[in-house]
Amino acid sequence: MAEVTDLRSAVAGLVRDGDAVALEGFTHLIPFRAGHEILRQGRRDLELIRMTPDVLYDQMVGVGAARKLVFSYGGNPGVGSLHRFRDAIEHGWPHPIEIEEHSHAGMANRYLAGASDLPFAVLRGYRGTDLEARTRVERVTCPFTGEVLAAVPALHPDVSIVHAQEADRQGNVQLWGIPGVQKEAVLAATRSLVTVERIVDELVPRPGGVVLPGWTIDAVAEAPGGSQPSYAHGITDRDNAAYREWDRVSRDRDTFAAWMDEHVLDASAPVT
Amino acid sequence: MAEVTDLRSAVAGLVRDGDAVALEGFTHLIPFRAGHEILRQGRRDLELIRMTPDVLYDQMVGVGAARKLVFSYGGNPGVGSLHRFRDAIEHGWPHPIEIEEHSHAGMANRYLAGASDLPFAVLRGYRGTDLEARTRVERVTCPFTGEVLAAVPALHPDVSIVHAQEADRQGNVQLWGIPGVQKEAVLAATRSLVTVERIVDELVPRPGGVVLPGWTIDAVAEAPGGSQPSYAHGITDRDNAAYREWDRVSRDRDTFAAWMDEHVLDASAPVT
Amino acid sequence: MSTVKQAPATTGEVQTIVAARRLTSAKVVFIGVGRPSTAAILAREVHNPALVLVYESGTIGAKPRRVPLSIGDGELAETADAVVAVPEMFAYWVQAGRIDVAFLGAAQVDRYANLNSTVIGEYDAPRTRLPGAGGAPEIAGGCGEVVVIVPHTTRTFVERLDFVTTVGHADPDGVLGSIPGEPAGITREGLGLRGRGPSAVITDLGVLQPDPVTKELVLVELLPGATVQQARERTGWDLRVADDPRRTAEPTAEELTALRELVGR
Amino acid sequence: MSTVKQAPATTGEVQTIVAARRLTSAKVVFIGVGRPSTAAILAREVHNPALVLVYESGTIGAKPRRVPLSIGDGELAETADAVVAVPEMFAYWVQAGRIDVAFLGAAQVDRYANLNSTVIGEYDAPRTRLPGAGGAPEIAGGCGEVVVIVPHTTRTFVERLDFVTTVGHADPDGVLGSIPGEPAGITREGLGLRGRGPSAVITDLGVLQPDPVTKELVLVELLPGATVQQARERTGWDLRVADDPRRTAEPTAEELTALRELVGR
Repeated sequence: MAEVTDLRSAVAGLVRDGDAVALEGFTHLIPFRAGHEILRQGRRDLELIRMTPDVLYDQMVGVGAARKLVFSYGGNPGVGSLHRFRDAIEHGWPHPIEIEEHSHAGMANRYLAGASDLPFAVLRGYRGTDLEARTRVERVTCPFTGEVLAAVPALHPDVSIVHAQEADRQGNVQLWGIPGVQKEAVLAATRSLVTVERIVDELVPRPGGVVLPGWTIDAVAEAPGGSQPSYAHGITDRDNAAYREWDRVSRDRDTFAAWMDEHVLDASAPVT
Repeated sequence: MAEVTDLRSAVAGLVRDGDAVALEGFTHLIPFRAGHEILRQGRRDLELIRMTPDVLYDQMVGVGAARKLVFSYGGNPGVGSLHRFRDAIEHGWPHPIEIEEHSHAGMANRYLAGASDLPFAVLRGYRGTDLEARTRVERVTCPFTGEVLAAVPALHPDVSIVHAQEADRQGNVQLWGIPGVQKEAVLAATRSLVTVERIVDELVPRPGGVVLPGWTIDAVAEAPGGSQPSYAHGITDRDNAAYREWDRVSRDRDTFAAWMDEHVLDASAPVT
Repeated sequence: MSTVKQAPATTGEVQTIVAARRLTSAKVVFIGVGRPSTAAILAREVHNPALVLVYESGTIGAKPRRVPLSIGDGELAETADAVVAVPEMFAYWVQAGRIDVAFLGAAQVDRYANLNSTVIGEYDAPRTRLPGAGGAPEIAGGCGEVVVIVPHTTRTFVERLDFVTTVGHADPDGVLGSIPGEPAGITREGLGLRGRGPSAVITDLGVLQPDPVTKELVLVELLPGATVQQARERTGWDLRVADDPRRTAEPTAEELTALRELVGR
Repeated sequence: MSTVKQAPATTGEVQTIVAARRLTSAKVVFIGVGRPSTAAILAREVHNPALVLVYESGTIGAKPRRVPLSIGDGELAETADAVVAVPEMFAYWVQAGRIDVAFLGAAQVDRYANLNSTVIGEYDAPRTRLPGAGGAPEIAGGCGEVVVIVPHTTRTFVERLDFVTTVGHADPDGVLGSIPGEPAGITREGLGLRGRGPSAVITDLGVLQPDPVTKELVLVELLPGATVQQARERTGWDLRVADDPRRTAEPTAEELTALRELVGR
């Protein structure tokens, strides 16, 4: 059963230097607050896994917390480049970073295989692309039709962290709106943390509600606004201005570093 | 976009002699009324696909409509044997029937592969059982770990038929409660029919609601009580007495035939 | 609790109560209909209120107040923490090893707790066609442990299964020769199965558990009134018996009352 | 509709309007952010109210009133007929071929409408690291047809892609030699891809379509004011041009008003 605790304790207990960490949320419910707590606790050498690195991983890569990035789309959605991500790959700043990239379909299937405890998943993809030689994909032959398909290896993060709208006091979690791959990320992981907008006495089933029983999660921590500048459907709105502003902040290394110090790393600062 | 029509026209337009037909519903929302309409229209030589044949397929097999049965559990849940199913397999009555059986996990994966338009699906199963030599399953080797797993071929019924609580006038369908494999069965099929308890002006999203957009379905037909003696969550109750009574009706060939004539095949009779 | 003197427990009631006791410290149990379902609901009411009941219909954390006739009764969905589709149930929950204990029945059991629920007689010319595999093979291959609940008769406890539907402990000593397509002496680990496999077979005479080393079933416990002699007579192989089989504790008044109330609802 | 005289359409507006017109008879369109999203929403408002918009965030049948900044904006989920998880989106909807038309962008396009959105320069020492594949490879391999929307520049229209992210019509004549690990002359069918592949590339100068036989892109339509000469100059290979390229119909007042209202919301 999930321990309902505070964010600092949860991160301290679950995330270690060198871990493969997945913070998921497909444009929606991105666990910014938990990611910032990982940075404040000084975690380093992380393998950061996420379909869409987004502004959060731009921040984590930019401060040098990542050894490796596993992803399928590294852009600032609707805005343009992730400048810290680019700087790390193009110029090795603040240090060189290993990358392993997939297509979205590949990553989604990797999480699915992980959640199913299968060693691999099958999809029709990759063939004919330069990705095939650059990433972890193999070909398998259908034993019934002879069709050649792609196989991708299961993802098993050491820790998966997602954000949701609600949990009850037993740590049962409900999220709704765009569900992304959060359920799969949690079920595929060795350890898991869910931050939530609020703790409630009882989860009332919602349309589109995805429930993660508390016994599938290690820790639940209350973090109101914890997915800002992303959003929590029905509770907070996406802060599109912050996504646009990030383009300016992140273009310059010094501006970035100062922003991170002020808004994220200074433990006394209010968390964005 | 689905045509919203009456059950007789829908079945006449979609189900042909010799078809592979899946009527799905995992204890819940079993499309009895549509199955009975298939029998009234005299369809024969069908390949009947269903994880849990249940009373409905006992009736369809018993009147001789099936050439073949593809299934994973042929029992009267909580009651005992399916006597018509047994009589067909044990004694070839009313005529010999071909069977192809799987485990539940195998059948669920076969529907999943069908809905995904993959030729096969992978699971950990079958190995060491006598099923492996008796059904369509092959072994595949994980290209990453070397683990040997089972592969099952995709299911692509000619027609899938399911029952749901509601559709709107555009043929968008919503069901809730135990979802079974209905969505996969519809998406895996070449043609599809959904019978519904009621047609509504607008679908209001429900907790646990599974929506099939109208453009994924060929026909929608109103059939109130259409899953009785199974049930439609929130609308009708499971008629447990009818399941128990079926044990008596179905034990004897003549009693069965008379019951079917009176309750199902006589077009003027009220449909059970 | 009733103060009226209770009628003594029937053998079936004791079997259910013994099964329920095995769930005292389990977290998540996977159940089918019939006695296993009754036992799990009873365990949740009497021994282990936090017990998570999972039915293969996709209801996770169901809290039934009555014994459902089918595994898909509406009350299971209404009271569940989560309800999932069947493909997800078998992939994310069973195969992924999230279930501690599964209760299974069978028509035949052999000395290594392999199970037949497919056919009596020849597959192509069956004497009795049974319902078939259902979820059993993958449940037994994915859950932490399996508890088999069957009547103790020579029809059930057979030397050689007519059909291997579900692998228990396979054929570790090669004495059965009945695991198809595999070398003699194959273990469940050798077949790639997960979990510990059958940890107990609960009958109306007693409880059998696999020898920790040889995996052969051993009679370790006798229900009230049952004898070793009866168990031997109703077993189709030379049954191993523990040196001093435990005697099952009599059902308590609380257990019996709760069971009778449950069944009567 | 406004009776005030409208400012003339910008080139970008015309490009969006041309893209929207391609959806006049489509049933289901798959879209990313930016111009493709604007074009699809415009098509639904002006040409094809029954058009089903599918975003890779899992929203099926979204009915946005504004142009979303991200493909996961809340309005998409609120107005959708169904919202599904990402694994299901790619398996049951994209891979299964339920989408008629997909709109895609790219950083580089070659003469067979293969696309690069991964890297400019060497993969291991990139001049410009681009976002990467996202959903594009499987979208292009699973949807009925693909419409590519890109600016017409020599940076975009290149002889040889720096990286093949997404296969369009592959290398059917073997002139590119750039489909990795495959024999020269490989077709998209030969690679096991489904759907017809790219049916059009819409630029700020015109529309290119694959030759029905050779699959090489041919300039078949010019936007208002654009010339064949401009298109040749801004294409990094010897561009094929139809004998008599069509002239794009000027945006109607209705189209332009609707587009400006949409973008202004």
